[in-house]
Amino acid sequence: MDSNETLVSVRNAQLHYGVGGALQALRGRSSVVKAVDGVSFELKRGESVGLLGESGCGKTSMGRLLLKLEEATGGEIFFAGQPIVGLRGAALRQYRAKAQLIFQNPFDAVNPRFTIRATLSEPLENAKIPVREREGRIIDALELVRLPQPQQFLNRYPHQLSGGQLQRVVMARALILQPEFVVADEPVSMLDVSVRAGVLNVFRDVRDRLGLTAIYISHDLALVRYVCERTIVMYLGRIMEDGPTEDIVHEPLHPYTRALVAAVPVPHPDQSHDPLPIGRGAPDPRNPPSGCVFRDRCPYAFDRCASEVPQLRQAGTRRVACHLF
Amino acid sequence: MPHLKAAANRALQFALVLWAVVTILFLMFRLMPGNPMAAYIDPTFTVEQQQALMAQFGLDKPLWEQYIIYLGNLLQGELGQSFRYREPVAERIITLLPNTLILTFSSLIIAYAFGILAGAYLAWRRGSTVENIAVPLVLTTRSMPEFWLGMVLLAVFSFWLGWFPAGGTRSAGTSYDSLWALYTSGEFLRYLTLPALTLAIYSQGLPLLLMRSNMLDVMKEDFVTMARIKGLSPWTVVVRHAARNALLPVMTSFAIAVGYQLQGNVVVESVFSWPGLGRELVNAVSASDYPLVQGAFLLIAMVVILMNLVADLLYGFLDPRVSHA
Amino acid sequence: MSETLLSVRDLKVNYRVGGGGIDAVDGATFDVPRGSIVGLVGESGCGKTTVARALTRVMADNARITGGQMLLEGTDIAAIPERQMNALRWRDIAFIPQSAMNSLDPVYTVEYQLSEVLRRRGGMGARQARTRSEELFDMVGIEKSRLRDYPHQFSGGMRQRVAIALALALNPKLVIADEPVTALDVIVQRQILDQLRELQTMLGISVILVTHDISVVAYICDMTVVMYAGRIVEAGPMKAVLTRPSHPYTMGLRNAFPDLAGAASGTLTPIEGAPPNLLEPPPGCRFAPRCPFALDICTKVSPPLRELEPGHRVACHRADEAAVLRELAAKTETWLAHA
Amino acid sequence: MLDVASRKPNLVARLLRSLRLPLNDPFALFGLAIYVVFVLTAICANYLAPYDPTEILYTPSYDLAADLRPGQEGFVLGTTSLGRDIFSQIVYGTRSALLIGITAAFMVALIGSIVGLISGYFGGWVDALLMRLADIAFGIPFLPFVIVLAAFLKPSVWNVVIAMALVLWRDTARVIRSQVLTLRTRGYVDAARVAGSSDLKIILRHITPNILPLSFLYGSIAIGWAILTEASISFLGFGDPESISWGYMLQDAFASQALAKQAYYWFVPPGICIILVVSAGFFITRGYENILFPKLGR
Repeated sequence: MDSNETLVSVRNAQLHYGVGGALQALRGRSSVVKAVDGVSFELKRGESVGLLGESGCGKTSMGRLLLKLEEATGGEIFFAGQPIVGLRGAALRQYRAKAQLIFQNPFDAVNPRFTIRATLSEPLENAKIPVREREGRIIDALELVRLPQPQQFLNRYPHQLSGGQLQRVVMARALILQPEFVVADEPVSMLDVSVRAGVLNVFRDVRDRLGLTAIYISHDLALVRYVCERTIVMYLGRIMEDGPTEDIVHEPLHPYTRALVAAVPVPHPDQSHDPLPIGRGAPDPRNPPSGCVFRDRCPYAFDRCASEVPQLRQAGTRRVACHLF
Repeated sequence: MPHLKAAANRALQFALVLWAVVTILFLMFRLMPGNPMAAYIDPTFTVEQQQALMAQFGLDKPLWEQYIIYLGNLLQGELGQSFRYREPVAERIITLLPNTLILTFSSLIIAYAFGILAGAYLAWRRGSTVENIAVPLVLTTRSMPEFWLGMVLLAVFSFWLGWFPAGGTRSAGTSYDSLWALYTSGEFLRYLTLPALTLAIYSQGLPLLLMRSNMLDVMKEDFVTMARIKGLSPWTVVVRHAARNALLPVMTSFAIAVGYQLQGNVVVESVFSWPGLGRELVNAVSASDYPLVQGAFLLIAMVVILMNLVADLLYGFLDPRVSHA
Repeated sequence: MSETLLSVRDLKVNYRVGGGGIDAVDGATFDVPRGSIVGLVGESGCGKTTVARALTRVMADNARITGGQMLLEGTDIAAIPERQMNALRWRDIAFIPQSAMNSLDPVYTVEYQLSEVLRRRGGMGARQARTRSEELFDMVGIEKSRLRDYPHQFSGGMRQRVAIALALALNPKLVIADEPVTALDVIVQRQILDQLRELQTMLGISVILVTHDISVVAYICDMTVVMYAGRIVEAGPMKAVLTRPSHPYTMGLRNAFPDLAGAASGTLTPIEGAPPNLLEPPPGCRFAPRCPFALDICTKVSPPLRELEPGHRVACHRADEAAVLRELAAKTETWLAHA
Repeated sequence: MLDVASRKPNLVARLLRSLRLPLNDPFALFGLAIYVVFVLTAICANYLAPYDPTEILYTPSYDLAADLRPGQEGFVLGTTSLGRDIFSQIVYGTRSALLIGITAAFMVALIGSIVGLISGYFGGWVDALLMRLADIAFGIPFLPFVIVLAAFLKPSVWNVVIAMALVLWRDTARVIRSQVLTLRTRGYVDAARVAGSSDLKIILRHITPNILPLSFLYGSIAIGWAILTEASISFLGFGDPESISWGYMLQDAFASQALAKQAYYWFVPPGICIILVVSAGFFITRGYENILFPKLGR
């Protein structure tokens, strides 16, 4: 397992939703929502990347594409050299064992009618792990996520656990087959602040110990910074900036990233209150502006931004999709 | 603009469903056991009449050819001759349609007026003894065979108290030059009361329970709480905001209720010997007058399908979230 | 007129649940100075929203105010009859809900809902209400032409601006905002907070901002009231409370919040355990079971609010050792050792 | 946290609980009691009924026991104009009512649930096709359809069941489909997919248990519909002449001028029986909270 092998490679991935039925397509311009519109990036084995952006920017859709919960409508995605778009049958099941998802809402990610034991044995059944081994692996997984005395939880139902405990069960389920690649979709956003730190620490610790390659999806830059050393900033289905998290926090390049970093409030009194370098409007996925999708709110926009879509270009330690660079 | 597209879409579906029901009817009559010719020709017809009908409906041709002719005739309103009345089916059922419609709409208007008010009141008096008595009572009216209810009302108000006539739409011997004259004559109301009341008692359960359950849902909504926090009067909160929202699905259910009510008419018209489409269908089936059976059934089905379409359009029209998408 | 607009004294609110009841708010005491923004902060279930709704006297069916006073310019709005209270609603006390999506009636245009308040509660004529509505939309930065639109045609941020316009319609003295920006993205959140601040200073109104996010409190509030399990654990000027937290819970909260301006490798320290079940609240200080500095007395006697410095009050038996405890609380081991 | 029984709850308990039958509710118990009484009556009809329901009876003094009031000559509920015992007819009527009611309801709930499950879960053209079929079924007026069927098929008890199976699955299908659509977006369904479970396994283990209460509810509504429809069909004279049913009794009474004769003892009891059985279905499932049309969720 040499560490600079590229485990995940995404090339020009696209996920377009046709809004309105086929009939409407016949008659008029059927409005298409481009949830993911030409995203390309690569992940080395053991690397952790934050996928950062506001709601509707396509970060969750990108996660679902990687886990094949949605089928890409364009571009390719490779896992360990194998294309996963169109993967089926036994090959898909193998991929499933290697790539897992940690869900945002623990209360929704576990079937309320299943005991914790049943919840955790489902992946084991699918991987055809012999019955007698399952109890042991379930206990190991729960201990891995630092759930105290796991034995007492096995017969309990989800509504009898707290948010923090349930999120640990969701993590245990994702890790029980020792996957190589994990996508965490805002795993702590539903939890109280005092409980979040505990779950995040477990995630960081487990990722390092198992050498997992991870994508951490979030709208909260401060949390991403705590977990990933690299961050990709997305807006309206496209990548605006991709690079080391510390550089992005201290010296954001793309105008959108600048506004995003400046907008984050900090938990102590002395912070700047000067207005954000960004126009007011809200991004409308149904009809994004031509050329650069951010140009209608960008203080530096000039004519080229409207005519030509900016490609991701190397700029120092980062890649930026902006004509300023 | 999207609203028109949706309407066009619905109209297309309407045509499709109508075509399907017409085809089912055609197949049912052609594939019926015994002699398919009997679908249009009665042995007592004169030979010339039989030849004319044979040619007109292509009864000697292969099935699919008959089907084309059948559709062609249908579009021109040509439904064949009634065996019993020796007159075109189309004319007969058209003259009977108003009787059925006036019975359906008069009873439904009473049912919906009462149901909406009672439903709103019961929702307001949630958990009170009134509710604990009223709701089971309403359920009993939903469990009542309509014709039995008609029999009881007839036995009490007609035969025992003599307040209302026992059936029909006018006293024997009187004649009216037009339907309008009949409908507006004072006497007609006395004939209409019992059958309309029978149907109304049965069908008021739906709007009542629907309104009550919608009101209970809407009262929990944030904008109702906000209305109270704004200090608006209880009347404004309950009527202008809660009821107005709760009314939306109830109004759309009115159109569908007409479709369901048409079925109820079949038995109630028989009990009150009310000269409508329902009774005509029953008598035609008893007399094996197949062309009349086809015609009556078809007209009822068309009204039902039309009403389903009206319900869809009403839903889009009434709710601004759909009409102003 | 006195410097304080509203003073809440030992407020108690009880929810009837099954046989017994839950004291969701168990003796809350704080003041709202005139023309200032007071942040009411705490985690879910701490009672902050219950306090906010108690001030409007429009609460859940099973909730009742069971004690204490809420003095608005001398009138105790906890006790006055419903008719008198209703006269105050929206004229003196207005409310901004968390997600304006379902707090605006979906079947009426925004203009209808504005003029409904202006005419029925503000006594204005149709034309006067029209001009006032346009003026309000200008204030919150929405084009007048959008008055005719329906709520579902507005984005999250725009809907929140409509909610602010609605709240300011009758120039209230006090606006209570219940997590007004929680459901919004960080850029829109910042723009709404800036606007709220601007309008507050321009109109000189007092605002109670209910939130779970300390960073939002740090960004916009003048005063801070920290709540835990139905009680106030610390209250005072925002700068004092956030730079010199004197209650272990406030210290713990600050550790749990990631700080973008802080060092990269800063560790986040969780507060182990969970808030107490309010059906059978533990005796003494309710934070004791999770508090690394708890003494025997903490589990027996509930600490009263004591004044450390002018205006900065803390409910902790070891309040005078705050400076020492603060150093210890900054180290992760203090909390982990306790876990 | 309240502690749970450590023993793993057995299958039956879990199945019953998954139906979420509100047995603590007075109405539900009342409904269950009615069902029990009528089912028992149906089973031991031949013991309970003093006479054969179609037998023409004579009084001890050998004249036709016609139009006797309740209590006369030992006839509990009196006799019909043809001299047949009304009580025996009611007892035997229970048999045909429940027989038709339960079989029709089972068919409707089964077909409706399967169609709803498949079209809700798989979506795409399967969903479009099945829902257009449902729209067509909604376009067919049900009672008139049964009547037209009676014109061809020789009158039999099963006409109603066939007709319901062909048409009335539509309501259940639409409701189950909208429920499945919401379930499909739930996190734990995605989680099962990511855990490698096949579609079939997801449907059986995650989706079906959550729709069981709804199909049971619509099953009970269908029992009511079946009994009402059978009664109407028999009343209109298209019922099965051999089998005695409540509808037939009402038709017999109506034709014999029972209304004019104010023979309430003849036509009121069968109506009450129909009301009891049909309303029992509603009460059992407390369906009355959503006894309305399927919410017009498209």
